[in-house]
Amino acid sequence: MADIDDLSLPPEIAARLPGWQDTLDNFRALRRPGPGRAAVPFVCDVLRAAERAGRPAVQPRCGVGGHPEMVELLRALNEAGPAVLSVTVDAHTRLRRFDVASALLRTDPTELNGYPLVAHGWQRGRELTRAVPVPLEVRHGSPDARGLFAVAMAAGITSFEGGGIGYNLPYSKDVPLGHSLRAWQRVDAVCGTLADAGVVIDRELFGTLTAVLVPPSVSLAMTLLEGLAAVREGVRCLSVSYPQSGEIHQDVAALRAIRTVAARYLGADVEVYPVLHEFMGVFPRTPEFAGLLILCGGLTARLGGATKVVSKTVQEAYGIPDAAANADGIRMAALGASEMLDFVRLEEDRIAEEQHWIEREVAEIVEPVLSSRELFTGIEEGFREGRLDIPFSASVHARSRIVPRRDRSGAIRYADCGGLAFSAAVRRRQAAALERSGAPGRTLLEAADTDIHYFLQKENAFTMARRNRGN
Amino acid sequence: MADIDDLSLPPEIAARLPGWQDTLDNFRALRRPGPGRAAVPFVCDVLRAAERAGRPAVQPRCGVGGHPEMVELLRALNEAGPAVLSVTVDAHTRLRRFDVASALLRTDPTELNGYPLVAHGWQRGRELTRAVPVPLEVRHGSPDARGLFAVAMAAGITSFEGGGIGYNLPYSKDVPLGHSLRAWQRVDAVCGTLADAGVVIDRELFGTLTAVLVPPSVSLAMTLLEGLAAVREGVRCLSVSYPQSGEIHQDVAALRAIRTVAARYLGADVEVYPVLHEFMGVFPRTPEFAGLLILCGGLTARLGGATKVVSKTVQEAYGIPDAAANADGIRMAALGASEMLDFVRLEEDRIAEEQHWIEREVAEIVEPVLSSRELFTGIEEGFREGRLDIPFSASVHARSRIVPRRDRSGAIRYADCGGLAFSAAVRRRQAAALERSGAPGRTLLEAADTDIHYFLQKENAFTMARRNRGN
Amino acid sequence: MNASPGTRLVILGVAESDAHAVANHLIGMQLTEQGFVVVNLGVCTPLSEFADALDLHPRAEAVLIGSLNGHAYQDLRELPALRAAGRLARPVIVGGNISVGSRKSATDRERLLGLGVDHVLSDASQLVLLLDMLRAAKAAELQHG
Amino acid sequence: MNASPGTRLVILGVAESDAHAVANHLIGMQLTEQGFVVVNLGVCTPLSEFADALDLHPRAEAVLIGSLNGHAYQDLRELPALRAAGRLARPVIVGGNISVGSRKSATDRERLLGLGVDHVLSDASQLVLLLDMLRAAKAAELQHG
Ligand code: B12
Ligand code: B12
Repeated sequence: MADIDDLSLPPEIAARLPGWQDTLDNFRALRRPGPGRAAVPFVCDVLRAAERAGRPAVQPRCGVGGHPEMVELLRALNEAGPAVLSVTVDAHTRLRRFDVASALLRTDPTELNGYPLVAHGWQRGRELTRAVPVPLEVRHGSPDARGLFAVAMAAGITSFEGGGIGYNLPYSKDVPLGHSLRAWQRVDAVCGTLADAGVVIDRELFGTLTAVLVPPSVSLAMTLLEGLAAVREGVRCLSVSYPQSGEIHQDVAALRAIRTVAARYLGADVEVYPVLHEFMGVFPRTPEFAGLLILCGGLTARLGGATKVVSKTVQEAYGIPDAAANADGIRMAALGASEMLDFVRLEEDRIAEEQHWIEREVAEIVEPVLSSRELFTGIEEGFREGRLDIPFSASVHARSRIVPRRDRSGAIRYADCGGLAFSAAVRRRQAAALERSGAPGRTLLEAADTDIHYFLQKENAFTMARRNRGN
Repeated sequence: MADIDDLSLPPEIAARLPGWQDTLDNFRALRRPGPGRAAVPFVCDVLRAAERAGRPAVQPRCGVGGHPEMVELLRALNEAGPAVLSVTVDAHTRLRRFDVASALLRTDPTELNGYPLVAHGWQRGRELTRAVPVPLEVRHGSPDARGLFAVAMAAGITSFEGGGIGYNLPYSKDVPLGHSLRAWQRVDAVCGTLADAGVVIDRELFGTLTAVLVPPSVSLAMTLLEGLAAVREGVRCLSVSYPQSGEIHQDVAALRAIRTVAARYLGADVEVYPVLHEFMGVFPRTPEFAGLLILCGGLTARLGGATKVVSKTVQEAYGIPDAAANADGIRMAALGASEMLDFVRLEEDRIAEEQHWIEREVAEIVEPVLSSRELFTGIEEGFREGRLDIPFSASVHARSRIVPRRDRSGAIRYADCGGLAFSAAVRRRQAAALERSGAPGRTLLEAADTDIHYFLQKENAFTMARRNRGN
Repeated sequence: MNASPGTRLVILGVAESDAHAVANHLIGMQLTEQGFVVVNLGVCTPLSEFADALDLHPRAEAVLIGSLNGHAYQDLRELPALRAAGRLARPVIVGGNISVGSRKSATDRERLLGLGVDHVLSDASQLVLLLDMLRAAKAAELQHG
Repeated sequence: MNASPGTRLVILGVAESDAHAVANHLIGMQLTEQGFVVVNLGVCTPLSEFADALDLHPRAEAVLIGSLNGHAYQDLRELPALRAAGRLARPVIVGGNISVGSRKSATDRERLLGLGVDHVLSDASQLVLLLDMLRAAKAAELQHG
């Protein structure tokens, strides 16, 4: 049975951790009411409840450098009624530059773009888990998060985001996939041990990847591979995230496909919860337009049957949001998922068709990998040869030969499938969708730019038309 | 041919008006570009354009006491891209207390809840019509608006709201219907004359009535009777407004029914444009919830095929909005009607059924009146005997024996049809809708209170559930 | 409206320039349900008509005036003059939305009290409680004074 | 990357703690399209690696550093030391979102200039214009100075 020792932590982290039994006791104590505080459910409890209720749980991203400021932020956001709160970690900690994070913490914590959990240490982490009656998730972006994970577990945090692909390729330049996959294998194995001890940790997989123009089948394929790796180590609760493209039929289809794909490949021993990450690309700048996108995110999540939705804010385009804007975002996403919009119906045929093709594409991407002798080497080889790929990779370990485009409806398509081993049928459909969209003569760069700034452009068009009395 | 003289104006108003030819010339000059300004279309031009475009024109309510402040307000709101702007008139002017309005204007214009157009005079009115490139409408609530109308025409304002029923019963205590109907007859007759001279004035009928829990068929029946009176006098452009109930299927059905009913009863010589007044009842208090209602108003207007939507603001619950909130409201309503929500489909069967019954109810209300020897006496007798009625009348000249209730879906039904001569079939359907809603044991007062505060209660429930982690 | 002398009576109405009728309907129903006799003058009622009604119904415990449209101060301006003439000699209770604009200040309320308005309520639900307190205070006054 | 001596060359990359790759991809493509040779160091590039790249490509006109995650100041802190050691002796142009938070202040920019950053751009579309101006200024300097 894997435990913290199997994480092979650097001694300076390992030495400061509490004992394993203490970590287990702390998890259990949290779930019971404590002196002056209510019981805090585990994230998986919250997900099960949301699933039963048929309305997505809402969670914001949030993290500031200072500890008292972080406690205050969590308390302020709690007023908006999130089901889960985040501990969003700063970029230095993500890259294991713990010393830089510590130094900034001493000089000017406001210089940090997140909460440096390792620098603060697990004792402060426990203060966070007791500051609010909702459970926490660590959101980061570390290709190798073993140290962060150990501190998070010691703190009593019951959900941990990431995976060997999704927290490597978008988040670092040159960490070999073999390294990140194996680092996450250890994390998953410890989650397996915890689950056996009755402490089910929710593991969220970051299907958002590089966030910008990610074709749904790329997202689903990557989280599926990570999910297989996690389940194999004993993970029992998986949240599979997918980034809102903004074309609602495509998004609803993708969210629904998460369930069918999971049922087909991941087996019955794991709970799988689809999660919508509200639009992760270039965000509109006006409060009205941004607000509408946030609201539509909540709606999309509910119609797609997502168990959770991670909300955005009207300050997204500008920088890390203040507490008030973040609280507004929680409420707007929740309103979008509320009964207020229960009247909305969609074209179900269109969704069904879309879902069919997403599932087929995912199968065509992952099945060659699954038939390789070993999962990790299959993944490594896949990326090396381009049969696995993501657009706009930050890492040199993906080729980024895929070229995504939006079609006329706004749905994300493959303008170039790169090395993905797609069938002729899939390729034909993709080409047809873009052909109909007909924006000829544009250079690839112009096209990419337009599609990346899709909502910004819609926003500008809306504003200009109104200025010119077009309404 | 009726002209200003036929309005039998009090001499102090009549003496100050420009000549008839000058009024006509001014209208014509406005439509052409002038020194340092673009051409200003007539409201009917804007409505035709919106109709062609298939997206509702957006118009805010707006009016402040002072003249420079009013010019500034129009300019500020113009930035948000309305298709029409309002001159919302203060309560004293509505009730022809022109002296009180003038006195307040001298001492403290901010004490006025609207723009006292008569006190300011037509010369300043011409400054308003030239301050912005969008046409203006006078929105008021005067049972007898002849003086206000004369000043508005002299100012070059191309849309004038009101009618003998809708601007009497909700707006005054004891003006006989015979008086208001005949005062509006004069107004309509002058509009007929203007139309013959090529100056088509849009006449908007205030189907909103007392705004709170108005059953659609009551609204449509009243505007239909007013519409008949107007067409008879030569009015060529009618905007028929209907107040959003908030139950979208009912609202869409009502807006669509405006067209069928108009086609059936008003003949082909008049252009009829359905207008949605965004929710006119007790407004929610939080910006998110209020914003959603405003957005849904835009959506409802588009789905119902409204030509125009009059927007609300997130400050509605608190008082007359500031310019910023009002501009936000314009944009939110426009966004709700924009392509961003083109994906929304509704249950069309439900709408069709609803529309069928609204049309039938309207027929049952108006046909006895239409078969009476004379329209106005028919209307007067109808109200006297309760065969015509509105809920919560401000005037003693309607009985308010109708008792409206919301059914479980939120749609407005008749809990008591009062003296309306409804068929057994209509009564059965109304009763059945409320029976299914089943809220037994409540007193009428409690029930009314709950239904009046429908969105406030939804908002409270939403907020509380989120506080208690229900999401 | 000619109820037995034991029943309580109030005069209710909406201020002179104001046509908002819904709260008036509801408050009238509510007080009637609670056993009051309500002389409801309805919307757009000048202050002098409230005074006339009180002359007709001197038994009235209080005069209740709604004002929603923001014009409360202007519409109640005659109060000092009427009071000086010995009229409206009852607690005047004003309720609603008492000034123009979406941001309210404490001075809105003070101005009304300055005119001689006895109580300003924002919510009708406190009305019966207030009437009961006023009656109790009056009873005590009669006993001791 | 060994282009003919006439072609223009720039060094491009993203600051040390920053993984935002999209603008980096796009700017790389854009400059290439415009005829530049782009030595693209990609995301998460320590300042010392920019200096190493310049040593390898002394022909480079400028060093372009993106920073989106708010950590620009911390990530560029070594600039004075490197410059003191005679390295990175080219215009350093920083672009992106240069401080943490949704309200920006002018001091964010000044702090970077204080470190020795030569230009701060918020938008990559001005980049080629700036490079052209820098080249023209340099040519003028060589002629007259
Ligand atoms: C419905 C409505 C209308 C309807 C009224 C129909 C009718 N005849 O009744 C229509 C559309 C006709 C209308 C017209 C106007 N309205 Co209007 N209306 C409203 C609205 C939406 C709801 C009012 C309502 O019926 N509420 C339901 C009842 C039950 O609640 P209530 O009135 O608030 O009453 C509660 C309390 O105020 C208090 N209360 C009320 N009266 C009394 C009396 C006493 C004695 C006591 C103790 C307590 C009390 O207790 C009640 C229960 O708790 C409100 C905004 C809102 N709240 O959302 C605007 C609002 C009141 N209207 C407003 C205005 C200005 C007008 C107009 C002057 C038009 C204009 N310039 O915009 C005209 C009125 C012309 C005139 N002569 O007065 C403003 C007032 C602005 C301000 N004070 O700054 C408001 C706030 C809207 C806004 N934000 O601009 N209106
Ligand atoms: C997509 C995205 C991501 C993706 C990035 C995927 C990838 N690897 O590329 C993911 C989801 C992984 C991500 C992660 C993070 N992100 Co991010 N992300 C965005 C987002 C939504 C769009 C960025 C983008 O791709 N834009 C498209 C490109 C084309 O535009 P651009 O980057 O703005 O570049 C333009 C200009 O800035 C300029 N420019 C950019 N680089 C350069 C370079 C030069 C030399 C010049 C001259 C000009 C220039 O020109 C470009 C074209 O005009 C923005 C918010 C937004 N704008 O809507 C947040 C945003 C940039 N991210 C932010 C943050 C903080 C992070 C994280 C640290 C997580 C966190 N704590 O929230 C991590 C990064 C970890 C790390 N190690 O850095 C913040 C920055 C906050 C601040 N400055 O206050 C933003 C603003 C979001 C927010 N409101 O909080 N992010």
